[in-house]
Amino acid sequence: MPLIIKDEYPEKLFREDGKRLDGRELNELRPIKMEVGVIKSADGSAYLEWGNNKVFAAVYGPREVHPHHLAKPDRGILRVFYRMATYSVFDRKRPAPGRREKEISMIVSDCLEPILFLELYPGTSFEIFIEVVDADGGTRCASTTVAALALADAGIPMKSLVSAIAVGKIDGKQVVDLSGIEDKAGDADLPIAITWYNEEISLLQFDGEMDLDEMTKFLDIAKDALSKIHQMQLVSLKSKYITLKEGEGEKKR
Amino acid sequence: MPLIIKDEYPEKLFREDGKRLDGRELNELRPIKMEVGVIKSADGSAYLEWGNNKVFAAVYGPREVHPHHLAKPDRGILRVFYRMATYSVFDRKRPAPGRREKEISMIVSDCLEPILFLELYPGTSFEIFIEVVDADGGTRCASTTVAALALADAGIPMKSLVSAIAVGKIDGKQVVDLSGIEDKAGDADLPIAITWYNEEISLLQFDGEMDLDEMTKFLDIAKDALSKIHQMQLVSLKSKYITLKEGEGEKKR
Amino acid sequence: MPLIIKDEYPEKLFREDGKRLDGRELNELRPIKMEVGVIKSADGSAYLEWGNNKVFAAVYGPREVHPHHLAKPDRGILRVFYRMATYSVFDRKRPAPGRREKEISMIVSDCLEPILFLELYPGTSFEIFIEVVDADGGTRCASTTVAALALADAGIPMKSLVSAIAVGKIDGKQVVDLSGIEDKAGDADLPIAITWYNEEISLLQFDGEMDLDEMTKFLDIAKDALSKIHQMQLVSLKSKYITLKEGEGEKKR
Amino acid sequence: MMNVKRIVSRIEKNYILSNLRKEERIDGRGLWEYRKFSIESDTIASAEGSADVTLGDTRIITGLKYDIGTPFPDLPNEGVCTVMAELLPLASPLFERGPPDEQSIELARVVDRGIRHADCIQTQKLCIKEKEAVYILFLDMYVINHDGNLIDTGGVSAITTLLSAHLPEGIIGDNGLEWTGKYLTGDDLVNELPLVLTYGKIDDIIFLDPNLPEELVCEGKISISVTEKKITSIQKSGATTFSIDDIKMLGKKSLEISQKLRKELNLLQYKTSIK
Amino acid sequence: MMNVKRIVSRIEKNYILSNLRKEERIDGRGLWEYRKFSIESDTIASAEGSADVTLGDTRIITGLKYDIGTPFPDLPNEGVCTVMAELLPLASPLFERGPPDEQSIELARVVDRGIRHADCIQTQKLCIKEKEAVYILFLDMYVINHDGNLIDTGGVSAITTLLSAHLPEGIIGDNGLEWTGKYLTGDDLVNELPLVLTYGKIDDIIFLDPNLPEELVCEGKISISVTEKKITSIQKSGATTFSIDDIKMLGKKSLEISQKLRKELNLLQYKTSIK
Amino acid sequence: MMNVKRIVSRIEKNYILSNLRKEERIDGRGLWEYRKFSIESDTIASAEGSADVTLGDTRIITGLKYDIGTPFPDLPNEGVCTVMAELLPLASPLFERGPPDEQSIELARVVDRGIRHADCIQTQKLCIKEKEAVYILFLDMYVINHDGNLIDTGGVSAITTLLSAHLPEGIIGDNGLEWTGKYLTGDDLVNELPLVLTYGKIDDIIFLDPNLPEELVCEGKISISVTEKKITSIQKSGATTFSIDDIKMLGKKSLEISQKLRKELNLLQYKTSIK
Repeated sequence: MPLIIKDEYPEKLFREDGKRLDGRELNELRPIKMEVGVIKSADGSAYLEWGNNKVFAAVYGPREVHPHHLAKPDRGILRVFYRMATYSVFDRKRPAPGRREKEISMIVSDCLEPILFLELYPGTSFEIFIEVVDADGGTRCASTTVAALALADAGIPMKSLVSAIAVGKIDGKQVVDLSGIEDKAGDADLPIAITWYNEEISLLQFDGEMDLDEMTKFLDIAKDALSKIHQMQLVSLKSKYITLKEGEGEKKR
Repeated sequence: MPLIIKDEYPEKLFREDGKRLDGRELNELRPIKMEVGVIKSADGSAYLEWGNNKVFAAVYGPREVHPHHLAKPDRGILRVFYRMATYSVFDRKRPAPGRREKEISMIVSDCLEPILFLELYPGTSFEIFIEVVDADGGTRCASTTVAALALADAGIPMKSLVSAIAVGKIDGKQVVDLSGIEDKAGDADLPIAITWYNEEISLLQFDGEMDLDEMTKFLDIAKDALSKIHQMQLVSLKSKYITLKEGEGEKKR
Repeated sequence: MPLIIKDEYPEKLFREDGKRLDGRELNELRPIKMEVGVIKSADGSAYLEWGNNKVFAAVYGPREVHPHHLAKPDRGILRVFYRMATYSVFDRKRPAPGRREKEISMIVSDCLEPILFLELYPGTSFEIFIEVVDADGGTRCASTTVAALALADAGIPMKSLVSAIAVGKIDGKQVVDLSGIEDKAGDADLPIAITWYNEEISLLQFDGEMDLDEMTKFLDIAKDALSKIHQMQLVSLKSKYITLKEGEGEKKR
Repeated sequence: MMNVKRIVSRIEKNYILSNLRKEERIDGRGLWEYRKFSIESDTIASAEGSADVTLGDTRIITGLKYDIGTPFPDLPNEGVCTVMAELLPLASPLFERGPPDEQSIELARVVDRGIRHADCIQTQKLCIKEKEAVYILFLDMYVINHDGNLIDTGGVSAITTLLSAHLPEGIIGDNGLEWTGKYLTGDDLVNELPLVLTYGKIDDIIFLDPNLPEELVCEGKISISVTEKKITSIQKSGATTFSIDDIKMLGKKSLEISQKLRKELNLLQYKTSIK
Repeated sequence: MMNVKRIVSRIEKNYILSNLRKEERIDGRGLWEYRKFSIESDTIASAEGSADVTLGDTRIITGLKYDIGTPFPDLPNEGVCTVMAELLPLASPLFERGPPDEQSIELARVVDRGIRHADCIQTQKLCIKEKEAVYILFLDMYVINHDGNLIDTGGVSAITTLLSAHLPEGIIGDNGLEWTGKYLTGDDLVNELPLVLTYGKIDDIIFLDPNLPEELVCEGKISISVTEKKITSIQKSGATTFSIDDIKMLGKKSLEISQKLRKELNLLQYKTSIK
Repeated sequence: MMNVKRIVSRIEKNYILSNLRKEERIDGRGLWEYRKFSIESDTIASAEGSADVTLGDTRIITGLKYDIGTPFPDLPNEGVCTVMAELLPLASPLFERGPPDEQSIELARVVDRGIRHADCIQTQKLCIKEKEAVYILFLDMYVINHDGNLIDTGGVSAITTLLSAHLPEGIIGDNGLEWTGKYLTGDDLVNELPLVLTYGKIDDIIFLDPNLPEELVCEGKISISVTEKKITSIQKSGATTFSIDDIKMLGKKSLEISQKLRKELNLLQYKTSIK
């Protein structure tokens, strides 16, 4: 029913002044805020605001595997549980986890696993819980980015961070960091993540239409944007430690 | 659909002669019938008719815990499964157990556990199954009362019996033992149980509106009614044993 | 919705020339095609076309039992999982297995178990998966028949094959091998299976109306038809081996 | 108390079997003899019909509820009746919690088919307005005590519940559904009184109405539903086989025994006739 | 980091208890003292109302969503509000994945009853057209951090969310539902501001607002919802008993403490009044 | 018979890998070579379109069913097509019973996106009456035999099923939905013929169409859907990474290989054109 009032997509996704509807340039990111250590009982945690997205991530592990038969004798396992709050989207989501949530959980897991040394933790599991409490396009990228922070906060050895972003095409133009409306009304969507230890791609999806030249350009603009995200991740991890140095044991919220 | 014909609540819950719609005085109980040992295969069982409520309870235990991980090394566990038959209420209940049934199961369990010596039964479980085949207000109290009888019938050591009743307010007056219609159309509902070994309250819920004086009066009239229920429980346990003496091994139905 | 166009049953189930709607005589079978060894990864498998029915069966076992608590210390267990593809019936079936599928699974299992020597396989299980990809009446009989072939293909010791067929009554006349339309619009339906080692009945159901004489006649015409099915099963098993001899290791599809 | 979950020993099986060979049962009955039925009807105030039936120590309480729905397109003037069964874990350590298992599906299905194919319910009486509104009946059986032969107990329980029915009578008026204040009763609805008879088989011995110890050692069972003169439904279950002659014999037996039982039970006494 | 899943030792229990006997808490509070509440409202852009509430380190984020449906026949001009709670495994190793467990059902139920029986929501304002269309509200609570006393945190979170509500206003026009472009807000909807107060009991000591270590050794709890002058809901939980005098004392305490808390929180500041 | 559930040994992985390094496959293929496709269409009488497709020994049978529903408000004149996949435990000891797991969700999603974003289906042809009635298509894939690369097999199977479609044509007349007796066919519905190509990666070697033994030792995969000239969908899966140059190379390869495959398969021959 709510569909009736909101899901009227604008005819154009650019304003008269050539900027995007939210005032951004083609290659401009939405405002981002990162914070680590927000969930007291977790082994590591982080919080990310990215435009209107609000996402929590918590890491538990290495710990015993439940159920036991999932354990692997020669390595640890990584399990990611991506969930959206019922109220995080326009039409209330049903409370039980849906297919989409399971699919994104798998994608995020595939994207984080390369940065871990799971072979050092035989028989155990790492569990990452991700809760999207407000969603506005790009939640899989936001989730990947915040989960990497939570892993780092947990002090788990990592080859590097991983950063993710969605680039795409709206009204025929290539842009970075699609907003929710740009994602729905746009022409193409390419979420991508880079693991910094080898500068390779660990998440890649695409829906839309592109030729080979367009693909090359997408990969170029994504890489620029991902470098910015990576810097922010590094700063947020550092500033937390700074904070901790200033007032040992205190945690911000 | 059935709602259309039945759920027209009366405007008044008292008759012209000052009695309640079913002819009772303010502090009068509905007719009650108790019987123990009604389910042959159970370790203990009882049946209760309380007004139009008809409730069976069966106890199994101490026995092995399924699933095993629920077992506790230092004590037994009590599990209560309260269920209503689909036809026990005006609108057919869906067959799968609902939230309400899980909630009442927990309440009844909390209310029975204090009378047991669970520390004597490490690693085992007691399971109490309660089936409401006809419901007319106060099923959680009836269930508590009949479950206590079933435990006694099983010969399980108990500190005392427990008895339960719902008092409430209808058309502004405090009454004992709310019927179904009084529960739905009334102003307040206070189910309460007393464990007789310490004369304390082991179940207490309230919904409605009361000031402190009203609360005091509710507790007073509840205690009187609970004494009557307790007497009936004791008699029903005794008369079963008597029956058993007269015709050893025979069980009445 | 599709109901509207198709589920108009014909008024008569016989043509003017006395033949059935699909041109068959009273005791004539629909066209049947059997093939064994169609599923490479299974321990044994078979495929059956019977009229418009198309059914696959695969056998796995003897193998470890999951979950473990179902295992029996003194014998193997047989588990049959009968499923229908969503598109195998006129109105799309819901993907999750329904009650009907569970019921037929049990019936087929009961019917196959007598031909096996389960006492020789303590602690293990045989699992038979049956998938109906196209259904047109008599799927439980087709499933039994094809499952017996898959068991034989797996090289599992058997007392004999088992064959099944549905006989019934349409427009007052007894016929063999009911088609889908005859099953729905007919007067009576009697699926039956015979285990050939003792020539006894291992599956028997009936819905309709019959007196004792009619029952006798049903059993007689069923037995004739079942002999034909049995011959076809034997030939199909043999011809597979012949094929194998001609081109060792090759599998037909 | 008997621990029914024990693995039934070979010794016990042989004891039951050797008795059967002498045409004797462990509870003293003959091979073709029922335990005692006792029936109470209309015991559940919240239901629109109900029955509390025991056969020996097996006890099933069944209730009838209804809803109003639109009829199936191909049967525009017929109501619908669905049958459900729950084997309560309250009743027996053999029954487990959780969604309906194979045994409860079988109980519901065999009882349902016994009713359905005997034209027991006059489904056209359940039509309120053609193509628009019909009664949907829910006949729900709960097993309260389990001492074997749930199916025959359930069958009597279902018929008695239908006989005791009292559904508020609806009509479609100008403002949609209205209630007349009268009732549709078992008197209106029930056409035929089918009975279902269940036989156990151990080795080559067949016998009526297996009690629980017998059921636990049975290799197979067969349930046969009959009206006064016809067989209307058959269900064989269990991993055993029956000879063709056995089947013919059981068809004949079922018609004979049911005629006697029908008289004894006199089910029509449970008909509700309030209007 | 505290491993909350450890079995709480007898020593620890005794430590907590001996402090309580001296009317002291392990975090320095008195027996009848709350930890600090902090509240942010309308933080979720996708929700039609929301609140982010912490009590000590316990944190719950609640959001409001709606749908349009037909009213219940017996309440033809009243909307409906349902409350759900999820104890996210993100928040605590004590919470497991899967369908709602007893603890989350209890949280939702006690908060729901606290609202419902205090006439907190003017449900008639949720009616768009009598008998035809009403708002169905979903008040969904997610536990983000768990340090004890979810219920009182949830209670404040639910009220704040309702106060911050902004539902698009609908009317039934000639072409069905239309949106006026205005909003129904917390200003229109909220009538009363009930608070729920939860007490723990260890041995014979009772105290307000148990934190997580206290909750883990508690034998029982009691939650009391109150408006300015009345008790509107009670829920006792846990396998313990309370004396009748305890109950009377807690009723009195609840009215006193809530009056003070109500002033401190000043919840009306979170009212949305855009129209 | 190969026991696919064994833990793939390091030796075996090295064997497969050392072959790949020599640009050889264990089944004799080159790195960029498909196994043989074979296709039968319209094999399921009960379905409104179907295909039985094998790639090597991998076999998927897909069927099309439909329902009539109301369109989404924002797409009032477009029908809908949903894709489902079941990895039958019949097909492989690697597949387990139960609700769809991650692998079947992935199969359905990648095939779905391959169709959806290539404008394969003319969804406006699925409109019966604007805002009122549209076809809802169900494209359900069942894996009958599993020898690796379900996705590419599923992709061809889905397109072939759509080409073979024959939906009864409906119109909204005065009495609601009526059937004209004619059919909507693949000829009407299918616009584009997207193909999906899946590559495996072991160490730093990438290759087309992994068979099952290869899949079991793969560290990751990437699926690329293409129309004649464009890339329309990409899905990377598995815990590995690809260099940016790899991605560019695979985009190019996919367009080249698919052009050849498209000619060989000649899918238009499976178009149903009955009217």
